[in-house]
Amino acid sequence: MTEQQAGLADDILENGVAMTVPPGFSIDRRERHTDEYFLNMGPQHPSTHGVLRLMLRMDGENVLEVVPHLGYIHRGLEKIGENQTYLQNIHLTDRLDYLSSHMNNLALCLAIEKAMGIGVPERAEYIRVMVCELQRIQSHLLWWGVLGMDLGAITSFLYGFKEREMITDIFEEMCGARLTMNFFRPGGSFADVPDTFIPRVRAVIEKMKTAIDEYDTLLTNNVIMHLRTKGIGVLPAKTALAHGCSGPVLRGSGVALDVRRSDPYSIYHRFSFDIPVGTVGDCFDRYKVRMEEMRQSLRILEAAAASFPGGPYRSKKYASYNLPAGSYYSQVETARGLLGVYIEADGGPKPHRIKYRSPSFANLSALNDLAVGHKLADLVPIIATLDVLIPDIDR
Amino acid sequence: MKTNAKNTQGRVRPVERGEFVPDGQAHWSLAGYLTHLANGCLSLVKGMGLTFGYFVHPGRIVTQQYPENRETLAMFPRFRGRLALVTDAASGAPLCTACGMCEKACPNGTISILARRDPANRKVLGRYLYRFSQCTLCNLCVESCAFGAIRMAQDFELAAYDRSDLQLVLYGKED
Amino acid sequence: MGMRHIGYATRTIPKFLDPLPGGAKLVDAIEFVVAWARANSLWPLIYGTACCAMEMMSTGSSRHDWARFGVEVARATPRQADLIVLAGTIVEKMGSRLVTLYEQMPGPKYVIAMGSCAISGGPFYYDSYSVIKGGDRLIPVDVYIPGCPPRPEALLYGIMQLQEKIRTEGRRNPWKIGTLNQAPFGDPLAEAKKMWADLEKSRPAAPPAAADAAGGNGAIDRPKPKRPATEQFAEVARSPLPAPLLDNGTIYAYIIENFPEITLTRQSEQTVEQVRALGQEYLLDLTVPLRRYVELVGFLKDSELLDMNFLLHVTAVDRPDRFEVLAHLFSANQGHNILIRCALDRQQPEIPSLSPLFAGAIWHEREVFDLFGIRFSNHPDLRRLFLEDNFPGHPLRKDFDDPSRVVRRPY
Amino acid sequence: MIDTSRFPATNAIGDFIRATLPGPAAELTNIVLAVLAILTVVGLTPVALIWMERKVAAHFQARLGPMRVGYHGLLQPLADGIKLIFKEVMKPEGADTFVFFLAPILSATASFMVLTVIPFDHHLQVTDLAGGVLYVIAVAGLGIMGVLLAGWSSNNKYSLLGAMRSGAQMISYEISLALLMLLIVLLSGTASLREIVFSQAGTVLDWWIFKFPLFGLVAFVLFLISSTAELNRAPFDMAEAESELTGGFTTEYSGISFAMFFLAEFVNMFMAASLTTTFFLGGFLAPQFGLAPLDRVLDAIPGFLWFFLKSYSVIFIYMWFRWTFPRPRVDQLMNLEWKVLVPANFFLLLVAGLFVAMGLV
Repeated sequence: MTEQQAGLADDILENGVAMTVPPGFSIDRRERHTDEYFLNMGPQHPSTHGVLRLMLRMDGENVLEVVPHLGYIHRGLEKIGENQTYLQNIHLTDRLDYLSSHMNNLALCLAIEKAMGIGVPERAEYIRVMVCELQRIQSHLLWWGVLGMDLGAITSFLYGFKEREMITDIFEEMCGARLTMNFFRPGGSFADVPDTFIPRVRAVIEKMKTAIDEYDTLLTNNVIMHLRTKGIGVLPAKTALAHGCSGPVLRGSGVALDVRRSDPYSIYHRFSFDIPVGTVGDCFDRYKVRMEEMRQSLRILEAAAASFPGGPYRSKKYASYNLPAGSYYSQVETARGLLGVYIEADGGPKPHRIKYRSPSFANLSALNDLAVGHKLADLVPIIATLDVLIPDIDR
Repeated sequence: MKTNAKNTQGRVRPVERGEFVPDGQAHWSLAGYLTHLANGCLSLVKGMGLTFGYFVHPGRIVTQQYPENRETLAMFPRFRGRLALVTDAASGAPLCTACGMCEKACPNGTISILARRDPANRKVLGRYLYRFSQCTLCNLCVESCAFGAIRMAQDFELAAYDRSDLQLVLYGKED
Repeated sequence: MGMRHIGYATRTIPKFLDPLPGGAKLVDAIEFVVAWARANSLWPLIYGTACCAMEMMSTGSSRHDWARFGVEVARATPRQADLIVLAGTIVEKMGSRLVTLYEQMPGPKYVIAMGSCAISGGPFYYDSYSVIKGGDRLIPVDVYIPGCPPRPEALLYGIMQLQEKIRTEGRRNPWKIGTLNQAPFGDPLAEAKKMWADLEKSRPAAPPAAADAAGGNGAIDRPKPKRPATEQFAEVARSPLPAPLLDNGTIYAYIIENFPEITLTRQSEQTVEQVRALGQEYLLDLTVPLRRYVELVGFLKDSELLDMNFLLHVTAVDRPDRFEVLAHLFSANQGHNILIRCALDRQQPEIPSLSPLFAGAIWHEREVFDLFGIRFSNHPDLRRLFLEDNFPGHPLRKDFDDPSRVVRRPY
Repeated sequence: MIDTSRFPATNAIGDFIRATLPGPAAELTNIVLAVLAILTVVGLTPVALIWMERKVAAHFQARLGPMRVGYHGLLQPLADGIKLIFKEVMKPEGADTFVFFLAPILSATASFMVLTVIPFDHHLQVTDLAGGVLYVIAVAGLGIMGVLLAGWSSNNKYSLLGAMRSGAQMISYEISLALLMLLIVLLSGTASLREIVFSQAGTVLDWWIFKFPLFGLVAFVLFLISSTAELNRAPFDMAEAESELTGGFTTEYSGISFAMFFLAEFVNMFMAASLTTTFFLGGFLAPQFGLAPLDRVLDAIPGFLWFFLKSYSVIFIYMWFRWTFPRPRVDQLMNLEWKVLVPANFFLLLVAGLFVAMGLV
């Protein structure tokens, strides 16, 4: 909205009509006699979930082409990371995908543990799994609420946040922060969970069981919701894989890739959970996959809470974590998909190069394939069900 | 799909898509049309029932009235509100030895430990500067302190009109 | 921000009423009512860039409910907003848009800087080449709320502080808009050290008693430093994870059968046994000559056995004498991954694009082009991805330095 | 026919003025008083409705809503209003100044003109036109002009898209709204709003919602849906659709000119609710249940209180819609109108014709 003229500064004029096309589009110059126009959406726009900017080539309400513009929150995390110790880098990962901050912390910790051969006690592994699954639910709740709000059902936003606050309380009591946790350390976490942890988790499980049914009544089974999402933004499995999409986006297209299953980490291999997949690959499938994932996370939580062990919450602390020279990679399944941390270590306390392979980055790159041929209004459920987080993309 | 041999718990399950809005172009029939219409209307009525349930049950309201509940509002003991120095219970002097570990541990250059020599020529804390405006409350400083001399305080009402008010002098404030 | 921004009615009413007897009192009364209205009807702009926006949303949620303050009428268009909460980091590219948004808001308008990033750049103050070091370098900020992110209650407290400020606004207490921070940014850590050293130098050598009185840090009653007992943790052995279907040795053997010129990165021995000995947690890191790079990736993708159908990322590493482009492949079905490394000349770095094989490579390669300046031949759309087109240099190169943007961390 | 002598068309104030002042002066005074009364309604309705909307929304969403400005936030709309009046008014570069500032006035005027024919009570109606229904249809249509002009003159693509959507939507839904009004005209045999109210005299079962068995209920629901769409209200708020078009046709409006749209929106909602009340819920008539003692008590309550009670209940339903449903897409909205509502309305009209011909109602 703020820059309709963007990219059109050096207009080539032909009889007073601007013929230049903003960068990134597949056409070279405007057709003189069509009704096409360019619409700028973002970076400040309510449905772009932050500061994504889209340039749209439109014909009336129909979207002909979408060109996303990134970098409106590119903070240079990888450069900063090169100048910070591995421990300090953990706190930077909070700020990648802040709705999966525990999982981000975990991804980096896993890489450090792999490099230094640090083992993790049983209790710490349980804490990791439970905390990550809680966060998956928390993130999906926010996604659900915001999806509803984008579709005009503002009430869903508030219902989603209602239950989300319960999980936020668990985190806050556990590590003192609500969003940027910085909780995990190589070998465990910086503190043990409080005694109230398991009772609180049980309360969340109980509450969520009825709450998800409420969500179904309000949105999932609502006919308008079906009209808005069915057949919209179909992403074929082949395209999804070519773009490197992951997480619920890929699973919505019918590919059962879940890092927790295909490349297990922590102790996920001990828990039984289903992988929901879509059959069509449209917005509705992606929606249903996430709703089902919440139920599966509850299942994992229930099993973990039942067998939560005692013992130490962390293994030996080191004065400094100097990774031996080499390349290390670890990946986890965050709420948005496959997060990979690649470290190139030179033996010192700081990485030579640290690279985050963020799920939203790849998921968003498929946007043009999803949106073409739909209406402007369909962009809203498409972006919402991609569930992209711009700071995760821009890093 | 091939899976790991040891990892066969759970299964891959297609999600249900519901019936009342048919996928693709359904064959048109009046009965089918009316059924979909009726089911659709029913789904709307159910949604209205849910919200109405909340409307008529004031007990379900979860709002905490913040400025009014100041007396009862307590943060969790681990809540990271801001950095604070721990002082010796007897003398009131800070436990800090000006070793500078927290300064090094801080990822953001938030802490400045300004040491001085005491008359016995030992290094002691002269001033403890805490740039709250830059702090991410990551707890790394507290973890790094070997003397338990700093902690996270539970304050949260810290808004200021001026940027410079956020540079706190935790110790050694003069002038 | 001059008179123009305070609105026509606000400007005109005093002009007519002030000359009348008792008119000044009336103006004061009107001012009181208007200030009351403004304080209690702060419509925020929907603006949020990062983490703090989530806490802003939490503040709007049922639990904290900023509607109690009348703030819930969040507007998507700046024309109807009164308040802009700078929730999240502001980077250079967003900076100009933020100024536009601010200018599009009708006066009187208020700004709250929420969280460390918006106040000072926070965790991105040092070493970042793109973060604006504080929102108040762009637009005047009225209230600063520290925290990372601040709790919803902290935001509500900040809003209350702003209301207080608006309520006291009037002719007797003219509105003080926040100042723009135009001080050049430096390294506060080093500056504090220097200032302290100067202070110490100028301080007269005080007798012990006086030193005690001044700082309370004399030797006499100072507690002896005690190390409190901390929990000790035992070392724990790593527990094995389920092995993938293919082990690294098999993969390596299969690849060198077809590509004999491939070498293991950073390993003295190059045998299959060596790879097996490194264990399952070793990341198979292969160096390939430039001429067979695309061919190898295509081979891995199409191979029936390896089935590497998923491109994790393409990135680069800056070495003193060369660039290395890394392509990281993953098998979505079988769970193994391989890193392929290809050395490039530092002067004219250019490498063929993987975009014909993986559509996802387009953006990854644009990122590498943007941050490293490595060109990808036959790339369909090689433009910068994150930074403005006129950004000088490529920041992820080790030799990148731009004192006008970057403050180097002193330790 | 019912005995209309129970319901005199004049009220005590008007009669008093007519008795004291000479002819033309009395008429003039009465007109001025009537206009002032309507203006008061127009002025106070949005204040009440904004507060109600925010509180109702909050309670649907398990929260409290405005609490801190006055008792339970009662003064919140006042604060908003004063703030908007004292805010800077901006006009975007390239906007058509005259049209840009005309549009909100047009919008506000249209909604306020309809109120002149609404019978708030049997003696509280500015004028009772014989073709009151036609007047309502004609004048309500003017509101679209404001929206279209606002979108066109703003020099903003989002505004234009919003205005175009809104235009298409309002023109389409006007058809089903008009058909439903026609249905009531057909059933009651009159186009005067006052007469329509009288045609529902009797017990509750004589209101058109019930008197026209089952179909009346259907017609009532259809009227609610169509009027929601006509009001551009969520879930049919395509024109503003915040998540798609930021602010729709109001994107570029600020300060007082935005307040006019805001005001028009709420007055429109009240207008639609009063039409629903008049057509289906017996207007100002007190509900009668055929139980003499209870009926006498209910009847003793003044008619305009009943009218406002019924209207606000209808408004509550509008709010209920808004805070429950997601928003359909603009083409689906058109589908709903042309493929569902219009055929259904014609069907209803047909049935009503049969009922009338056979003397069943």
